Amino acid sequence: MQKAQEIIFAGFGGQGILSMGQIIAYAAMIENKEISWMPSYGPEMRGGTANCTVIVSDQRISSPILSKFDSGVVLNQPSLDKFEPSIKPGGFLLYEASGIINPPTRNDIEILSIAAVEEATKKLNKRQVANMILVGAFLERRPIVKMENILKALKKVLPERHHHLIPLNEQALMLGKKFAQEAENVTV
Amino acid sequence: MQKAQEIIFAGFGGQGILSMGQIIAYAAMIENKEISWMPSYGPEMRGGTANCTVIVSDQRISSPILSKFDSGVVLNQPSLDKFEPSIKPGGFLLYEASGIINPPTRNDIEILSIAAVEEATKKLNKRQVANMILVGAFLERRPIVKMENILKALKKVLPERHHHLIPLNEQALMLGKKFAQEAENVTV
Amino acid sequence: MIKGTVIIDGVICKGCELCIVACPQESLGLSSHINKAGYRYVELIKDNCTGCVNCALVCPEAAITVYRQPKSALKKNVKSAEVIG
Amino acid sequence: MIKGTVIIDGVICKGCELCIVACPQESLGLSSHINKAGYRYVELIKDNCTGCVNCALVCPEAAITVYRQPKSALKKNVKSAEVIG
Amino acid sequence: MNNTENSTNDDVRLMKGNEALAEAAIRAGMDGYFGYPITPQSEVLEYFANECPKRGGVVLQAESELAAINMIYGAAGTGARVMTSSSSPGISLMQEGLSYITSAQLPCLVVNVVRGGPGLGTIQPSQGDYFQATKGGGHGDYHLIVLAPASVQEMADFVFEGFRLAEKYRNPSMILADGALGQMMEKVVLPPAGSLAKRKYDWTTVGKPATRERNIITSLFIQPEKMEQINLNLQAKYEEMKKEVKFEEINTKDADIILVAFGLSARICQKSVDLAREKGIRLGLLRPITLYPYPYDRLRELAAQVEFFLVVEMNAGQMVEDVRLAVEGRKPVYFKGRMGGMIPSPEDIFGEVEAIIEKQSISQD
Amino acid sequence: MNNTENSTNDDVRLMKGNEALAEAAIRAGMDGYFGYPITPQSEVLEYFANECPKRGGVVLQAESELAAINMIYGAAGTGARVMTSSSSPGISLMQEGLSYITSAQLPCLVVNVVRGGPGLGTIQPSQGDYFQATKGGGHGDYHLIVLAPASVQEMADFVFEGFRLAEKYRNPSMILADGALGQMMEKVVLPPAGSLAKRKYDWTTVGKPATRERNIITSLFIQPEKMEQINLNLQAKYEEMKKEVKFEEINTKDADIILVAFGLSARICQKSVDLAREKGIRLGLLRPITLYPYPYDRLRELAAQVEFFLVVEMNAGQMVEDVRLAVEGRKPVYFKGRMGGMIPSPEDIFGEVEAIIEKQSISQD
Amino acid sequence: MENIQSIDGMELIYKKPSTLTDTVFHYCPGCGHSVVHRVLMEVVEELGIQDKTIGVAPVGCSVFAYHYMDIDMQEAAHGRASAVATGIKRMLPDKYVFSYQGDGDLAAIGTAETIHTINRGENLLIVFINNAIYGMTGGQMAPTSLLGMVTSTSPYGRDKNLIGYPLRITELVANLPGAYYVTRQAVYTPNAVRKLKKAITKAFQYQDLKKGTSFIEVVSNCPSGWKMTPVEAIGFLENDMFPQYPLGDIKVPQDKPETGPEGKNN
Amino acid sequence: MENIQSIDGMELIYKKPSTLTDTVFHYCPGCGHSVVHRVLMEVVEELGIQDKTIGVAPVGCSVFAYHYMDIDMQEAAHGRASAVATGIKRMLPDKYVFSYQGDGDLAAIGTAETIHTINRGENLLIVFINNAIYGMTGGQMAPTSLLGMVTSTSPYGRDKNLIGYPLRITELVANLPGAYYVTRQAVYTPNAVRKLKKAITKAFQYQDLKKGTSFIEVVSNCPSGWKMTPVEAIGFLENDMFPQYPLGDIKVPQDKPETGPEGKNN
Ligand SMILES: Cc1ncc(C[n+]2csc(CCOP(=O)(O)OP(=O)(O)O)c2C)c(N)n1
Ligand SMILES: Cc1ncc(C[n+]2csc(CCOP(=O)(O)OP(=O)(O)O)c2C)c(N)n1
Ligand code: SF4
Ligand code: SF4
Ligand code: SF4
Ligand code: SF4
Ligand code: SF4
Ligand code: SF4
Ligand SMILES: [Mg+2]
Ligand SMILES: [Mg+2]
Repeated sequence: MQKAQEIIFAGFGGQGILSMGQIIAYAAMIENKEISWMPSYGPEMRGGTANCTVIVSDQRISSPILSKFDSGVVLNQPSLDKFEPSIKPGGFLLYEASGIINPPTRNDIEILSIAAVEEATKKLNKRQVANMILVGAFLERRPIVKMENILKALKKVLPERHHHLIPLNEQALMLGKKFAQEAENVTV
Repeated sequence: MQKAQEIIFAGFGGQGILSMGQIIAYAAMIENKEISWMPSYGPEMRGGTANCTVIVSDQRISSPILSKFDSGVVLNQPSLDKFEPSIKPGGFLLYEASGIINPPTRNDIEILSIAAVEEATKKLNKRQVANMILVGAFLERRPIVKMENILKALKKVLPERHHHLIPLNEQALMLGKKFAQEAENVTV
Repeated sequence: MIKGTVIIDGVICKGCELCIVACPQESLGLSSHINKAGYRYVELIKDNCTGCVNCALVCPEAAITVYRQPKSALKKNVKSAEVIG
Repeated sequence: MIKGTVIIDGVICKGCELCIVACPQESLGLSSHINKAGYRYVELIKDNCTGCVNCALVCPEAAITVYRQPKSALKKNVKSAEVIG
Repeated sequence: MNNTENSTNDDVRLMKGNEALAEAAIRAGMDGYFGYPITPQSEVLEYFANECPKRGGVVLQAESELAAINMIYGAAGTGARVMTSSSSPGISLMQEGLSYITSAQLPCLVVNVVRGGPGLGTIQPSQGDYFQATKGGGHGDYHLIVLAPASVQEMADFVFEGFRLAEKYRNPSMILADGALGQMMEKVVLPPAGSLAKRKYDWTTVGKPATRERNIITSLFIQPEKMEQINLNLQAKYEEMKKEVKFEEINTKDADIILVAFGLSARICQKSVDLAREKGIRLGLLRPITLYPYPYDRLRELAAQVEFFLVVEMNAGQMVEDVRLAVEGRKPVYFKGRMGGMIPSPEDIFGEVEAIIEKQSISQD
Repeated sequence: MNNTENSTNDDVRLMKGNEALAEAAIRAGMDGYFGYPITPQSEVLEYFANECPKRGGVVLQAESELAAINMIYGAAGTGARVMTSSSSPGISLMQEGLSYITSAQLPCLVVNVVRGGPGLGTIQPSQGDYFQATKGGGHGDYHLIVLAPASVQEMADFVFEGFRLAEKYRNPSMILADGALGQMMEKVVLPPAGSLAKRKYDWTTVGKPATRERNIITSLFIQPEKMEQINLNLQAKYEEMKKEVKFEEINTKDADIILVAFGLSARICQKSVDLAREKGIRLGLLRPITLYPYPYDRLRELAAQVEFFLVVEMNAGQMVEDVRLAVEGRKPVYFKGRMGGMIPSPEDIFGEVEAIIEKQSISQD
Repeated sequence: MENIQSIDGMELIYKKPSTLTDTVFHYCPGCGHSVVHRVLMEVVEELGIQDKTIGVAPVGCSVFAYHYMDIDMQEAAHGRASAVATGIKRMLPDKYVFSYQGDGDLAAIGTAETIHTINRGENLLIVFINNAIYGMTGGQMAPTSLLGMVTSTSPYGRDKNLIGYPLRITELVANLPGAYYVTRQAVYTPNAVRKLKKAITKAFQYQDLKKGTSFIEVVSNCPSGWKMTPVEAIGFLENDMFPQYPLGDIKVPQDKPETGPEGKNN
Repeated sequence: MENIQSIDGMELIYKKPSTLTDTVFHYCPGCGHSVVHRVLMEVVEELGIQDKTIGVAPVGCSVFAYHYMDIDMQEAAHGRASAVATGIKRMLPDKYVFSYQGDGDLAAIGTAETIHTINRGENLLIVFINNAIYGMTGGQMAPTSLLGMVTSTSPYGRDKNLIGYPLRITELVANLPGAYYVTRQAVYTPNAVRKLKKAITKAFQYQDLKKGTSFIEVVSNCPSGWKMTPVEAIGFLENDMFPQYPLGDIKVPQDKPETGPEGKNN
């Protein structure tokens, strides 16, 4: 593992972008890592897009706002268009397939595509956990925190009234993990 | 005449304090002297007192606000109490007698008392011109500007609608002048 | 008629004459003297005050204190209030 | 009945469905596709539009243009409006 | 704008600083004044209320200083020549508006007839708002052009200069006076009416004809890259403005010691210079006239020549920081201040000079 | 104030800076919060709106920032521990109120989560309000105690420190943060509730018992002599406060070059120091934690040691003036700034250091 | 000053309340401000709430109210008295809080604070001194100045075409549900003063019962601002002010506050 | 985008006005703002006054109104739009000026400016978008928020005991003589939109006749702020908003403005 892992999560509001980042940050906190989570904020949200930057590091973190990332998890076309160029060479780009018309074109980064919304809807009957499928897949490829800590984090980040959904989220994480193990990288 | 003459005029609002100063300042301006006129301002007025400082000089004037004066023209007891100590030794203090219960006590300054209100009421039938009697008397003792210029100044300082009162003011000035010529200084 | 009187603090009176206007008995009048602050102050000029308090109520300087015969008591003469100051 | 039609700009439509609710003819419906901005957009789904303009009036995106047979003209068929984008 | 013959035949007057300022504004072709009463500058609004109905120009008493500065924003956005005035607490209420106006690059004139603070304080003269005026009391990186008159004459003259600079740079100008300058009467030779030409602008919101794109007055640039560019433009403008720096020197040529003071303090220092010269002490005075831009360069030059500087202000020490920034330790910079509406006397200041000399054991031969 | 077990068992959290600040305030025994929404700090009000009804403390959404700061005035005058928060334009609206509060000597805490200005600007993080915070954006001679956090942890800690200093000196404290610090989540160890004792005051307006004279909260002293005395008292207090100066030094011991930066900029500079050290350049960082009082003395000391200073700010150059005032020309002071919501990168800063070294031809061996 | 308790068998029946200090008022002769001060302090004395009352006076002629009222007081920034009072009351909900504001203060620069304090139904008393002018700053036009009224900033008379009609803010705020008791009084006659005292007493009682905002306008005498004698000012009040600002209750409680503390917080 | 003039013999009878730019609105789906923008611009187009109209939009969701309305515009500080509009109108009395303000802007921070602009009878149009919430900053309580309404700053529902009742500022300002025409409209149905257009048309005509202030409230849809779908928002309007904010004219002209320019400046 690198000293620091800098990740951008991006998509539409309502896709659970911010909580993906928070869960990973929380898990890293449990592991006593240095973390920072920084959302996009303000009227950008009106346009319907949301993103957050998560930095997990062994050292004190300087800027929480970055222009280049080690990896990206993107859930819609505008975010893909915006952030594909910001992934550092050798980095990792994970994207949700269903909203993407023009797939990424870079060949100097690792790229993985998952139809997470479809999977979530079909296999788990809950569209909303697509983000957790992506988290599971992401951690398989970039194991910056332990899965057990992600499960602990879920309890902290989900509001009490959603705790009955934790098993479902767990399933989604596993589904994503499995998918990432089995899937080929997208070749461009 | 001294290089600069620094005068304080003080009394109740409504006694024409500010215009006494203005008329002398205006006359000095006509004579191409440097002048400054500085009123007391703000809620002090609520209490009913008013004062203004006039400086007439051959040189550029620095501060328009002073704590010591060459001469003072005071029209009521509170002003006398306040300003008697501020007259420089050798200076001149002129006061209106009718409002004064405790007359000045200094003996290192020239002191002149005029019952200007009484004079104005009795001889000129207009209480309001008492201030001009005092101006006349003042200039007799401290001829810092020419009387003819005071008359010119009157035209400028009095609002148009009061111009018919100019002859009366003129009379008052002369009355004061005469009084000062004839009067003894107050000895204390 | 009930007998009353007033004590007027001539030092702080500003001669606004509001008490004079307010007095139903026309008991008050301006002094011909002025006080230290430069105002002609008010005095009780008649001996017919009923202690109705009107003058004191409108006085902006809270300069008037009012006294009145207890309703039970007999009428008797009082000297007119002095001006203090 | 007067014949009308609408052209809906599917690129800017945000799928709010306000036009659908406003249409007295129930002529409009959501597409099963999403546009670039991520919204399911609205299409004319029936051929019974009367050109009443209701949909256009409530559309927050000003995405709807309305056409109508001139009152004088004869009724004739028009093809349903295309979605642009 | 119509000037009555009365006023044109009547250019030399004995006037209060506040009145001279207002009269000058009318002569400068002011289109509109929006203001709110506050001592010691209410005469400005009152003068306009008297004169504008006769001589043209809009005058509006706003419901507050906050409203006034935003009326100025709107009016300045039409390209009109507009101004407001107030005193310290009222100027504090305008800080958000001033930040907006500067960011939206609207020319206008703001007058602060300073009184003693902080808080409600006193209505007596003060120079306690120097920091607010020159460093920016509102949020973000911006500067007002700041002019500091020292006489009733300059109260009038700087209205013209204030408008001129504001319009040249599309940046608000401030006249930083004080209660004494506002209230005192002096002789003033009023500038002739009509002598300040109006500019043609292409950015104003006056109704969009078919022949041009719409104009927008805004200070909102949500993309930080864009907002940074706006800031870079502003900074470039401030750099450009440096050439407008103005100051007055009195007896500095041979000076061993220099007083630095602005506005009323400078008047008083002038007398201290006289006192010193009488005693054979080579004292001089540098009076910054523009407080922003500030005469750093000249002060730096003078640092080579003098033994020390004494900065005199009617505050707790504000401009003294700019003097220190200029001098950068080359020579000692001392400070003498009075506060809360108090005014130093020429004797006090000279006394301070003598005390420092003594302390430094400088021989003045 | 009641703390639920929940919160006391839950001292280590992943929180936004704004939330950590609010949680810390509750733990610090805040009696009242008065505020108005504005990005990027609305979470503060929102957090209180959620928590105070359960845990005690008054929370009131005011009709404006102007109302909020004056509610603070009133509430602080009762001796209550009160605070408000806003972001740049809203803080500009509070300038009159802050001048009053300081003059009336009322303790309270004001938080500015700065965004890019001037004007409406952008909501992205900035440090463009340094001058306003440290020199006094309102009228008159006054200062806020200014604390500059650089992490979510400090967003929480400085609430305690802010209240403590405010109450010790009867002077408002300001936490000068920025949009990033407010919005970002980090790990925070929350200070325990109840650890900040309340003072007994004798000057508060709470109803006058027969046993004492009435208390008056005012900033009005119409006599300039009196107002000058008030100012002298304030100045004496500021002198006294100097002992509260706080800063952090990183790798300064052997440093040839020192970066000076506060808040978010300082975090970034820390990485630049690492980059430099990797390349064998002895770069250090001085981070002022109190921006007022300012660590002039330490900087002056360091001037003897280093080759030059590079000041890094997210503005057009504001704190750099204080560094120059400290260094007084002994060593060059350079500046690197980003504006309008832009954030410098560690590489940029290090690049700047290298460029200056090159220019200066300093040999780093 | 100590009052003599009886003279010639006559009893002391009216004296300045002990809750006023001995400081001489700085107001102009015939000014209404000090009458209102006195009445306020009489009520505070009679209700025995001197130790529970906090007053707020902003800048205006009455900025020095704290020189006269012997209670804890705060001086507020221009226009912000009701916000300051809100801050106090929210911290001390069981104390009596009042603000004392001029028309420039309350109805011009402080309009937003006035409306919102009342709209929130802050449980306090607002005393509104309407003299249709800015007294302290030397007689400028207020939002309440009458049409045609000559002031230093309306030298040709207030012109409705330029600046609109006099603002009847009292009627305006009476529309707000948070306003519990709204009345307009004066101090130009003894009876007017008696009525004002009743109104103020009620207002403090309502505050005790946590009823919301009481708002008492006093159409006050300002001889200096109006450039007339105190006696002429009475005529001006009767002939000019009251037609625009008619005296009397504008909003009276709909419930029965006397029956007990069934305030809105219950 | 160019519109086809006819299709299959059917004529173009409704299109987006040319006074709107081609920029895609940034508003949330189902937001009322852009409908009001469009209607305003339709009226400007139809009256042929694009070259004489200046708009003012303060911060709020509609801060970028100038991206959409193809007229000269000014962006104003929060709450100050009507002061800014006053500044413009006083300089350009013969141009058409309107402000376009949210409820946070107009009825909270800008209350003083709102009241005084109208009290002066400034001859301009104020368009007041009441969505009972602070949209732009993420859904905080506004003075107009309904009782019990859950917002990010009233998480337990708006409580009248803590913050008072929803402020009906439109009814309030209708009491001011300077208000010439005051009406409350909506954009939730085609007919509501038609009525709004009539109201805006009238307002501009009154402005032409120099009648004083026109004030048009639009009770607007804010699905995001209300956390519901656009279609649910219609239900919320009907069931919750309109009972508190009933639609219709609140003050209509008393004279006959149609008979000619006998405006108040004559
Ligand atoms: C921010 C600010 N603006 C203006 C002033 C000046 N000022 C002091 S009192 C006042 C108005 C006084 O009028 P009013 O409130 O009606 O009280 P009055 O003196 O008539 O009793 C003004 C404008 C100030 N102190 N602060
Ligand atoms: C002085 C100031 N305070 C606060 C803000 C933050 N702010 C921006 S818009 C807004 C309120 C938006 O609500 P509203 O006016 O109702 O408009 P909407 O977004 O609901 O259309 C606030 C509080 C600001 N920009 N400036
Ligand atoms: S108490 Fe009544 S009768 Fe006696 S003086 Fe006063 S007003 Fe007149
Ligand atoms: S009312 Fe009071 S102040 Fe006025 S004249 Fe009578 S006693 Fe004097
Ligand atoms: S024009 Fe009328 S009928 Fe046609 S789609 Fe629109 S609403 Fe329906
Ligand atoms: S109203 Fe407009 S935006 Fe909404 S669904 Fe219909 S066409 Fe799309
Ligand atoms: S100006 Fe008017 S309100 Fe002020 S003290 Fe004088 S009379 Fe009273
Ligand atoms: S938050 Fe509400 S008002 Fe703002 S854009 Fe979204 S729907 Fe419209
Ligand atoms: Mg008044
Ligand atoms: Mg809203």
